[in-house]
Amino acid sequence: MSISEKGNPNALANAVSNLDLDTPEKPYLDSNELIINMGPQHPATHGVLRVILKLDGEKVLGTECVIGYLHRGVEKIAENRTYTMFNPYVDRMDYCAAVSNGLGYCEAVEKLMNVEAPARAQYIRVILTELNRIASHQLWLGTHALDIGAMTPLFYTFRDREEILKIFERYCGARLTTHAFRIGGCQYETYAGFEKDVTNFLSFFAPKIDEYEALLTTNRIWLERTKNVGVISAADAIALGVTGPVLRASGVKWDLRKAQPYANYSKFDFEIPIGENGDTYDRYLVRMEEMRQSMRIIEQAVGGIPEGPIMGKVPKVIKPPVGEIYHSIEAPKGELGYFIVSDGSTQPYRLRVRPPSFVNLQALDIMVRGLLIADVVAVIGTIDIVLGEVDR
Amino acid sequence: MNPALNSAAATMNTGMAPVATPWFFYALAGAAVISALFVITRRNAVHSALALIVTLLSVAGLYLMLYAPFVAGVQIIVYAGGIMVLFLFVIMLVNVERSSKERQFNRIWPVGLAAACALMALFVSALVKGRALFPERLVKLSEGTNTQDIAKALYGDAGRMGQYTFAFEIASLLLLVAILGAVIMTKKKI
Amino acid sequence: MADITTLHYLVVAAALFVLGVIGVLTRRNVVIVLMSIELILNAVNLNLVAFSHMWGNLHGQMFTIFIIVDAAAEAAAGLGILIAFFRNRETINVDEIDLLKW
Amino acid sequence: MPNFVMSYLGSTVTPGQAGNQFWALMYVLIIFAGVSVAVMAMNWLERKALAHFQIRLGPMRVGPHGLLQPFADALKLMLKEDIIPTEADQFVFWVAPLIGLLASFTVYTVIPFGPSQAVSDMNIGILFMLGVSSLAVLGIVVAGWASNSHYPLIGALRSSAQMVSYEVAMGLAVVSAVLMTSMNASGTGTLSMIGIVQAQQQQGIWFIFKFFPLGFIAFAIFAIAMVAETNRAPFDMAEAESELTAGYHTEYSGLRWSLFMLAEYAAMIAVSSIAVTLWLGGWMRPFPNLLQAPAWEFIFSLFPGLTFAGLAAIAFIGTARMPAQSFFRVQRIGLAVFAALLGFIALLLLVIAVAGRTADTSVAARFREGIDYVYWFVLKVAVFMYLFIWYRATWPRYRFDQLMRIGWKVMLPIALGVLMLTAIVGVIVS
Repeated sequence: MSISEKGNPNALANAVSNLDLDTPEKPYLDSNELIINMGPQHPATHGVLRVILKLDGEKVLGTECVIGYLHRGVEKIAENRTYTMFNPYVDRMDYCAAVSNGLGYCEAVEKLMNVEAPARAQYIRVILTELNRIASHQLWLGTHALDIGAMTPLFYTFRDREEILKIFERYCGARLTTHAFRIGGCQYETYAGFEKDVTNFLSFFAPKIDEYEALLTTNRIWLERTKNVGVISAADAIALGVTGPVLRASGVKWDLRKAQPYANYSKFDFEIPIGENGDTYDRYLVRMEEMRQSMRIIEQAVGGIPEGPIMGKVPKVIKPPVGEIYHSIEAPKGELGYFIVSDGSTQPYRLRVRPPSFVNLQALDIMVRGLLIADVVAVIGTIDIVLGEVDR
Repeated sequence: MNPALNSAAATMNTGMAPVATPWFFYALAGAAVISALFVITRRNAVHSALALIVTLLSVAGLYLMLYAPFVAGVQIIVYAGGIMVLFLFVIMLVNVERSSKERQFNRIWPVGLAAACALMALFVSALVKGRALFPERLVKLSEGTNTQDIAKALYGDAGRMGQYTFAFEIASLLLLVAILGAVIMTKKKI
Repeated sequence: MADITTLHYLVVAAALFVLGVIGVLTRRNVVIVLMSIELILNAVNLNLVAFSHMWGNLHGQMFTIFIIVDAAAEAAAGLGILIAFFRNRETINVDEIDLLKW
Repeated sequence: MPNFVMSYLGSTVTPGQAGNQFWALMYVLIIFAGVSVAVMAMNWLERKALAHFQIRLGPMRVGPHGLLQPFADALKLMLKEDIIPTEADQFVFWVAPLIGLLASFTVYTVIPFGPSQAVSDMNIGILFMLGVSSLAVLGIVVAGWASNSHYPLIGALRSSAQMVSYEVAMGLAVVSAVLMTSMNASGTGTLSMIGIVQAQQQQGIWFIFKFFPLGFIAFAIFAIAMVAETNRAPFDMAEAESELTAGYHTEYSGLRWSLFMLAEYAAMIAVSSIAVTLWLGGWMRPFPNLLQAPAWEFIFSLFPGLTFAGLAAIAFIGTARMPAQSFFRVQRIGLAVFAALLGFIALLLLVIAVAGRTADTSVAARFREGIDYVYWFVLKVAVFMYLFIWYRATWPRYRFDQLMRIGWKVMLPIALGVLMLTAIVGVIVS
């Protein structure tokens, strides 16, 4: 096409120079090839992801993700903050699942210090984390459906997500970046009526999931748009380090809550939903079922919150012993790992985050090759990335 | 000759009074010729195509003035709505940007122009000399039943084959061949 | 103003025809050449419909309809050839379509 | 008053047929104004209805219940800077929205709001409508090309392929309806829009129910194709927001963008009008043949007035339910005035219905008839408009290849089959 010849023709071409362009055959001159910049300002790239697409008509020949538009240097910041001071920063990575981020970080530091949060704190942590998982999946569902063109689910999920955010707000005063947990336990005691709020939410939300499913699960257009779209095999997924619902939808039963239980997940009875085909529809089903399983966990947890302290025995100044630790939890989007190297001072020597979105985003290229532009949007949605976490 | 075709003139529709005919004619004819001039002179093929659309629509207007509404409708729907969209589509696929910067006329253009001028001279002389052949007033065709008359000629009437039924079938075959040819030629791999 | 007679239509048609011929003979861009052919066909159609009106029968209109069908087929095939050629040679200029002259 | 104004009053043919240029012009102006108002109302209605589908309130601030929002939008769009990108093809960029607008407004010349309530009754009415509405695609294609940008270009290519493809199925569905008009004693059908409605009246059946389910299938194909023709959800590939930002009008802003919107909504109303005319009996009230006693005639002629009375009642209830705070006083007064206006219109319509209840040729009776025709036509079109909103709220968007597959591999064969079956059944029956 003619357009790329105008302006600076080489800028885009250079950017895609490492695009793997092994098209099966180049029958004629590549007069129909088109290079398109999707993002960083694009309605469907979930923030500031930039995907450079090489297209043949509408068909995607290759992609190249350009990230870093939301880079804030979280890992470097950690080296200049004390362990306690750094805690709120992790909320800003995956801002849709701030509670999970906090849980992972606190548990990692606790493990490094060899302390354990008391039982009551563990229960509160599990309840809030699972609530957050539901909230994150709701956000994913709404935006994913919007990407595929269904406007309405977005508002339904946001309406119901509000109830979860209200519980967060009552618990810790913040709705999004909650900073709910502290190293060694929880900062806040549950407020009066916390259990009631949570059980109310459960009974409120159970029919709502059915409502979402009524809108989408058997919708012909939804099926056509998601079935056999963005397929990734289990072997590919494992090779790329993909985790979370994306991996489980490919048929791999890998959930850190079961595989290497943390917090007190081993006390609860829940299933790990898995898919078969690893396509967008399976990922959708897996996440829907995960919401139901999260409700099961919350139901069990909220009934059994023991009495007792909410903070473990942690010194005022947190000074872990010299050493290093890798601790990972199952965040809504996949395995969220913290690798902390301590030199015995009050600040981490090095902190490295293994963000699920970042790793899962690698699978985008495999998933969208040979599909159409519209599928790129659907696949970006189904991977469920949060750019705050990808770029950190 | 098919009597149905000739009797059309007899069942003339008197209800439709022509509206300011000369003015409309000159406006439409002017638009057609001027935009035809644009078609062959623009550098950019899209501009040419847009000018051609104006010509086609003006000619459709002329058909309406000649009491041939069905032909006018076909002109709009097939030419302006179908063929021209195809043209625009192809222009977008091929590189207009480059070809509009190149030389626009081929090397033998003086010869072509001279030939065309000779043709024009021929036309002018034919029209001037044959002027007397054409009646001053036009026979009014029935506009109200134009479509039905054409249908009778195409498909036949009362069980009889129409005068143009065979040609109609051949035309459909032609279209089929054209479709197949276009698909085979443009598809990268079949 | 005088009534419009068949001659008026014939003059318009002749003008369109000549313009189309000029386009076919002088332009390099194949797309514009094809468009000029459409101009020529339209000139013919206009003549036919004018004669149809003059004689008061429908034969001219019938011919016009068949010519429009023909034009559609011609455009489809012509543009198909054009695209195939453009893929191979990356040009749409008439005077560069000279493979048979080798 | 001059003769050319008065002579047409009480006529039973369209001004185009009567050769009355003054009234033809008046009708053009009335239709232009009416369609513009309808587009504005549709804009408000779509935002409100969509909002309520999505558990929102929609516009609430500008005027009571956001009633003045379309005016505010129009004002804003008109005052915005008219941006033409440097690399764009200036002239084509400028002219593209006008092509679409012209095409979608031109079709209104043959839409029959009543047996004489149309600008003209063309012999080739339906062909003309299909042809002219297919010109709208030119505006979109040219807009996408002129923007000289990738997303608009892809949107334009998608849109041209989509609209040309669905025109085929649409045309075949229309042909099967036209075929039904010839199922009469003389065996000649018609392409005239008014003739098609009159054929339905003559045969005593809406074509949607004729040869059930053949008429219904043809109607369904048209109803699907018309959504694709107008680039509305779930076939809004050309402006797929999440894929192509805004498709062919990505680079447009301000007035020029609003012209695209105006054209889109006008086209929606136009294609709905075709569907209503061809399958749903056009201007006819329910059961015009079955219940044709003067009493029934009178009862049905009360409907327009009663509808407006109902709207006025809703507005009055809304006024009463406004919070009793000084902040809402202006809105409250505004809504009350609006309700009073609706009530006044209702009263006027009822008075006309009563005054013109005799079926004579007096101007009042003709006027009453005209109002009835337009009312039933607009009501049927409004149902389609609501369907457009409903589709948009409910369904995800198709992918381009799926859209083409449905158009060519599903709808086209079904439309062809229905056409043949209609012809066969028609021959057998007659």
